[in-house]
Amino acid sequence: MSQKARIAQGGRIDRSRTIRFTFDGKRYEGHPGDTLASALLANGVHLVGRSFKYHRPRGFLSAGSEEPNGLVQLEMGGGRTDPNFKATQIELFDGLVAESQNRKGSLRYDRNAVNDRLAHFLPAGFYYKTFKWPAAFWTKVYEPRIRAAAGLGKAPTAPDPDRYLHRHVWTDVLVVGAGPAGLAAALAAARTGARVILCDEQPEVGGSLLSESGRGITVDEVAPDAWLERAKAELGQHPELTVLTRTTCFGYYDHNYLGLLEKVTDHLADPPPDLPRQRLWRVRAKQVVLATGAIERPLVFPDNDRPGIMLASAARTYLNRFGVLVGREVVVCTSDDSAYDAALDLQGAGAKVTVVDQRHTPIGERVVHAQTAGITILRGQGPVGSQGRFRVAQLHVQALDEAGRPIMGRVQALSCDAVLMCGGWNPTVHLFSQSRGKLRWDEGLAAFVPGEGMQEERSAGACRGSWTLAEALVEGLAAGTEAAVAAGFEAHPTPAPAVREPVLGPHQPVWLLEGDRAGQRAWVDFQNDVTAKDLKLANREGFRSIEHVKRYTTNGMATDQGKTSNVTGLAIVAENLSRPIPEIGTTTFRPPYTPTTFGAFAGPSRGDLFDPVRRTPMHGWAERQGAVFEDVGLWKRAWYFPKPGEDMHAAVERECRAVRNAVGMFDATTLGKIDIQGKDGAEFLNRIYTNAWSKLGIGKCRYGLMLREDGMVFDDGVTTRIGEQHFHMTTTTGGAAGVLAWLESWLQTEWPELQVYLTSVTEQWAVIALQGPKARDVLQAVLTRGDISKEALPHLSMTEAEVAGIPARIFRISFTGELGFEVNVPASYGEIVTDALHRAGQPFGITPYGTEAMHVLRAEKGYIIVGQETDGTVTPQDLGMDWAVSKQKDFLGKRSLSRPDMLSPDRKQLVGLLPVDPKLVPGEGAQIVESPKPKLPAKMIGHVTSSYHSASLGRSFALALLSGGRARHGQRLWVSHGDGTAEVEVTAPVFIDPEGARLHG
Amino acid sequence: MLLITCPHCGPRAETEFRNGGEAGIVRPRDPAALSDGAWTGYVFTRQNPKGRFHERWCHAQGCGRWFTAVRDTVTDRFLSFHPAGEQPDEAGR
Amino acid sequence: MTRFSIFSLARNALSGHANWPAYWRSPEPKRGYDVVIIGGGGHGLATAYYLAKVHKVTNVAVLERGWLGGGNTGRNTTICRSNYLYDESAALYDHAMQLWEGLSAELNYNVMFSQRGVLMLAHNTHDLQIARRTVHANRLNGVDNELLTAEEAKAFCPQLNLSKDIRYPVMGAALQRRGGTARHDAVAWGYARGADRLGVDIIQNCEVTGIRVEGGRAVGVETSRGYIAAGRIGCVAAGHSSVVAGMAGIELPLESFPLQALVSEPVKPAFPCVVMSNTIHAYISQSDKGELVIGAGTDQYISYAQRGGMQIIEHTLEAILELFPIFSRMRMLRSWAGIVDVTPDRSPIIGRTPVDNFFINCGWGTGGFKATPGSGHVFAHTLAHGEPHPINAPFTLDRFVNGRLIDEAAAAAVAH
Amino acid sequence: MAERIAGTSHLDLKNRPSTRGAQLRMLERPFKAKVGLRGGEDVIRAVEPVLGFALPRRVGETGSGSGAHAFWIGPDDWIIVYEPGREAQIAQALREACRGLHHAVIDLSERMTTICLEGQPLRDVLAAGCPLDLHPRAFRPGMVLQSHLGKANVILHYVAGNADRPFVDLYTNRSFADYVWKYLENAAREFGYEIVA
Repeated sequence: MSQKARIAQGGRIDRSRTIRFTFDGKRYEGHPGDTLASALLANGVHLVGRSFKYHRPRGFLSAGSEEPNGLVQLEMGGGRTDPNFKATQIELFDGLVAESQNRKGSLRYDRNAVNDRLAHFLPAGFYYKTFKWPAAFWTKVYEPRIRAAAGLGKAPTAPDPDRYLHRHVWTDVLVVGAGPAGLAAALAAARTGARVILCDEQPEVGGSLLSESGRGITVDEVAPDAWLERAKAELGQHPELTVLTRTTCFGYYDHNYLGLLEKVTDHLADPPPDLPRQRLWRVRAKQVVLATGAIERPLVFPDNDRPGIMLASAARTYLNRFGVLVGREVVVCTSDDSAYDAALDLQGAGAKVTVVDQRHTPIGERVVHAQTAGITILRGQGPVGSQGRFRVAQLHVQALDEAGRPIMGRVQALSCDAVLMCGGWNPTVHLFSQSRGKLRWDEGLAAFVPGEGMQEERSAGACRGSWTLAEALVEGLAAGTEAAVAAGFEAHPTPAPAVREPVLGPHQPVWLLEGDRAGQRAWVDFQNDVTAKDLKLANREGFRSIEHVKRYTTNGMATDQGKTSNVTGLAIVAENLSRPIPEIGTTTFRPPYTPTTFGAFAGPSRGDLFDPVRRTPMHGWAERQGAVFEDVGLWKRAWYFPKPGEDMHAAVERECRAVRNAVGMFDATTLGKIDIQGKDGAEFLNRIYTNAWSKLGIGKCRYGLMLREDGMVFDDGVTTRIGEQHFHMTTTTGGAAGVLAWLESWLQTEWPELQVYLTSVTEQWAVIALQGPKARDVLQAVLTRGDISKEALPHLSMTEAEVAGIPARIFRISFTGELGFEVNVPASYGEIVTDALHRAGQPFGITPYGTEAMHVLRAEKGYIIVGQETDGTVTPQDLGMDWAVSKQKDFLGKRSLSRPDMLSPDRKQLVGLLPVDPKLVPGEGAQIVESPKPKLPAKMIGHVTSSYHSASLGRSFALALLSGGRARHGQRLWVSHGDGTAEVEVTAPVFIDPEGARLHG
Repeated sequence: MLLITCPHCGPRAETEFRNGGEAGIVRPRDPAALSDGAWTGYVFTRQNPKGRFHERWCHAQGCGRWFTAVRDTVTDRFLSFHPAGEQPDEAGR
Repeated sequence: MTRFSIFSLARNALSGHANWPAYWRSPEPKRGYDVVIIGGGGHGLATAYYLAKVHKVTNVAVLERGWLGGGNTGRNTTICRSNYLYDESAALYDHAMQLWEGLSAELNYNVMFSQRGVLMLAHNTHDLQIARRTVHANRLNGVDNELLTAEEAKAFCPQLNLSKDIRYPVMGAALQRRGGTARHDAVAWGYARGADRLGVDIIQNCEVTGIRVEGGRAVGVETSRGYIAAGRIGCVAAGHSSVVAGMAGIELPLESFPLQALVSEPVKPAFPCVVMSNTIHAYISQSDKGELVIGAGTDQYISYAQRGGMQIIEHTLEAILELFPIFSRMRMLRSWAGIVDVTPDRSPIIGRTPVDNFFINCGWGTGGFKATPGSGHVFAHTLAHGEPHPINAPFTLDRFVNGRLIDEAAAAAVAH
Repeated sequence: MAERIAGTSHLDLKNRPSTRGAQLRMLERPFKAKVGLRGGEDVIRAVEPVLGFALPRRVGETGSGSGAHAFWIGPDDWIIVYEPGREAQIAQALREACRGLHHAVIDLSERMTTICLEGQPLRDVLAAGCPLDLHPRAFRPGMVLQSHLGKANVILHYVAGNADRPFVDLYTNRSFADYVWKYLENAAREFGYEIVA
């Protein structure tokens, strides 16, 4: 029959229902409430994995998130594949499919197991010592082989079909861990009326109580189970108490900010599509109670890694929680009383149990119980070896001296099918450590416990080394109450529970048991195959800091992050170097506590929600005109408007020609706009622009350059005086937000005396640029109020008018060198006015043009684009824009312009380039050199910033930044092109209408 | 993620704020009168202290006000917050 | 001094590896040294190694506050490349690249330098201009770098998401085939072992608490293990450079920010190269062990605590998944932070200071690891001669005064 | 055909799938009148008679009266919201009241749009991307707070209702309406939502 290791009754599984699952292609049965691990063990499957390096056969070490061995690949199809899942954490569901990992061939006959035979040649860090010769072989031969052997599961190769969400929440008290301490804390806090969140990684609350047989324990006169039911019932009665199960607190960040991962649908056979797979909670807690329990320590003895050798607490969990008896002939090896619970429970379930106690005179009450129950106890003895290929069959034990060293001589072989280890317990201090808390080594407990805290948190129960249930409940109650009070609530008087439980005897750790046989290996880190010998080697080779040892041996760096290996490793190193444990150092724990899904961190920020997609009000209109769009910052901008059969080049030529010969229309909405009001507006502009503003008349516009204090151009635009105390500033599209922030910082922190208010109005206005000799005719045709005649509205002036019945601000501005207007209308009317202008423009051959044509047109005229002609290293002089730089007044960045290097004649200056071959268009970014075939490394004297074919020039042309460029006009130089160079002539950076006749037309 | 107390809006998530670096760097009255070195000191040189630090924050996605905070750069604990115009005292309070 | 090789490995296997010597001695500090190097990271150890090896200056001490390589050397994402825009940078980083290429042999220690190729993505026309400008500059500087179309990029890195409907579609890329990764710890250990062999004293757990300056000259360092006289002092303290320089009364144009990184659980080979995207701020590679190694951004505030905010990790993984949606179900195993010292022009400062005999090598920001061998090599020259090597001559502290910056940040970071 | 364009026009909300009778209801009200006001104590004194109610002085506060709401944006910064169509007239009245004082009055009606949310799940939906404390104890009827939803700046106005059936108006810049709307839909999927258009 299947599930042969399942006992008749008991446990928290639902025997009334049977569910089927598949492991390595073989079908098995289990019950709701099982984990994959418990179900496999119920079916007598102990061999479940292979270790990372030596590919040793491995079984489950634990029943929880500390599991190093029982890792599987979950294969649910449709992109749902998950490597390295701990079978101990996978809730069983119908149709679950899992595969074992890191094997070549079958799990039983893994061809890579040969590594185990070669183990002698593969000590810690062996790869640093070899594979160096011949050099090329590393990348080509050795490394690929090492990589193929390394890694565990397989990464997904298809996109993830699931969704992930985030949730921000503020709480008065966050309680991490829903064991007895956590439950007591959460209830105590909730009773005060505080907002409380209680989270636990398990599917139900209860923690250690879920694995408790209850033998000899009562809480307030009832069995632990009954107490748990009571507590659960009360949880439901507090409206401000949120219980999050299947939720791991993985990170404790600064200022009491914690990250929780809730597994919403991972346990479901077919998840509802509207639910996220996982939810990442970002919790800001006034107070935190850590009730994270403790993790049992394995014993480090030769061949301690065979399937069937597991933690005593795990065996107890499998029995009491899942109704699985992990062995019928069981040896319990311990240096601590707690393992006697396992011994008693398993014996009670029908197993033949022998206890091997490293302690010579264990005195705890449980020991007495075991004795009375007739369990054989071998005192002062310890395990020194084991036998059994795919499952342990024999355990070798030997007498120990007072210091815990094996006394050479007779080795006794105990036959068995399971070995339960207990090397004491490690408080789960990970989150406390993440919170910046300092850990303290407690010699009495032989464990690291929370020392000085750094944030608003407190620990309760086993996670601070309080092992008994009584302590857990009392400390939990106190911690919950204190936390709520600290959060500003009034304590709710609750009497401490009365607990009866067996008295604990002292724990005496034996960190390392070594037999006398040479070549024996005792595992410390099971998954990464780090043995006590490796630690010795590291120490011998001069690695003394625990961080060095970790990195050299990889101890504690496996997917369990050393939950079962860090402290034992530390202790063994301390013994090797005969120094006290604290001197060797502790490991600082960092997030996450357990591996956390990338997708959960990214949350909804995928595709359209990765970054906002900003569209102008004319976007739809442009789409209907067949526009192709480009990304500019967050904006989508019309790039060009291809007609059927046109490529980009053809479209752009047509658009440019239209602007030069007739009229074009362009969506300039994305330009930043800042409204400036207050009596000191002009003075403010004087300080932030390089030129002077005081004398600018009302209704007049002026171009301005902004510099950072280092003298480099960082934005430009046209600003208009709308009223005596009212200006309208425009900035670059990409610069908009940055410029406003920059201006505000100067106003608020440096010049608070200036009476100026700034408001972003970028999105208040839709802006349509009409450019070309026919621009006025078109605009006139739809002008319903106002005067745009040459006289009334000369170049660089503004008027309030009405276009197609819509109130508009019309600016006479040109970024093309042609007669130009920029029509600003309330944003939502952008499409209506665009449409009106487009229709009115038909007789004039109006042509919508995009950013590419705009770039060509302005370049022909020698107008710069910040970010294209400039790159944060360019001054106004470099651009030949001294005309825009005031000699009289000070302005931001001015002083930097007189630093020696700013004056040097070899600075890169803006020039024009005319390729000798008029069809050849140099690449933007091409470098300029002084010879056609320069010797490498070549002297580069500049680079091409803009480069196009010009319809109106009938040839290619470019703008460039060229060292000493203004003195080089007329020179022949070469630009890098393809694999060679192309010859160009240096010219002034203006190619059409230098005297500006068209502009003022 | 830091918890920052805006003097006007109270405690808010760091993601609502923009950091402005070292506080109290006053722009020279007459830059033209400064040596290149002195000007460089103003533009580029920073205390970058290990310990108490006066820094500027802007509640960019809130009230938009710039203010000064005193923070220990080792513990990242804030010692105090000050609206523009109010100077922290020697003790950083 | 045992040479490392397959043979010594085999020989020692027979003796159960009981006879390997220590990588380095742990000497007590002497009363004085010709050169004292502050900082036992990769750069400091490399400096010591080349001082002894190239310049025969062996009376050298490396003082490390904690454990060797415990700073940014052990906390970075191990990317090596030299495709920098400006001549000065390209020269410096390619100098390093050339040393990387022979480093394992040079040190008789496998630093696992793996030239898997570094792919830098372009997501818009502006990116493409920068990519072309850089590639052309690199070519003319004799540094390998090539422009790829999006399709060519995908051919080189099949995991790349070329879908047109992602937020910022990939439009092209620059590929430096010589770029790749190395094993960061091994670099520190290899240089330390090499330097120790040449007589350099490597002194761990020795914190510098003061710099003794007499008449404008640095003469020694106060440490947690007593005063140590020094002919010359080289400060290679990365994130703590401002603090150490401050002890000599020097203020620097530096700010120290937390920089985070993370790794996934190990998986079988799933990613062939290094991919970087400046526009959406992501870089990723896969380690020999099988972990995806992912670099995150800096926090916005200066800090000396080696930790950072969770939102930084979130933003990084958003970007990674935008480029590689197949990694959505991978899981973060470990995250950590280092402290990076950033200059206004994002280029390092290597050379003299206003205090005689006190030299600095700092300001490497987020990109120091790749330069380790070159940085050590030129700084060793600087310390040996009291004059910069031609390659680090442009990287002076003065450049912030005269304005001759090497603004690697500017090229990539401007608005459009 | 050319028409007046709202932040979500391109999403065609009328024909966008949603669940009739779902607990959460969403709609866009693009054209409310919104006027920005900047100024000090003197300005406050000058405009309050015009408004007919007191301007809020502290974070979270609103002032209301005669169909208008004034939001506290900053220490010297308010946005005043009316039903559509009155922007020009209000702006004019405020400007007159402030004549001679250091102030700014600016029409922001077109810059910002309003997404109206109604129903019990809206706190959880907003909490998917907004770092504010939205618990009923912290975010109460009549309050207005600024923050961000994912990567978009938002102003949240708790118009009315109770914990079981709150009404919240979300204000954001028009070009971010697309992002905010999709963000809300994605977060609301597990609760179900009805688009009212």
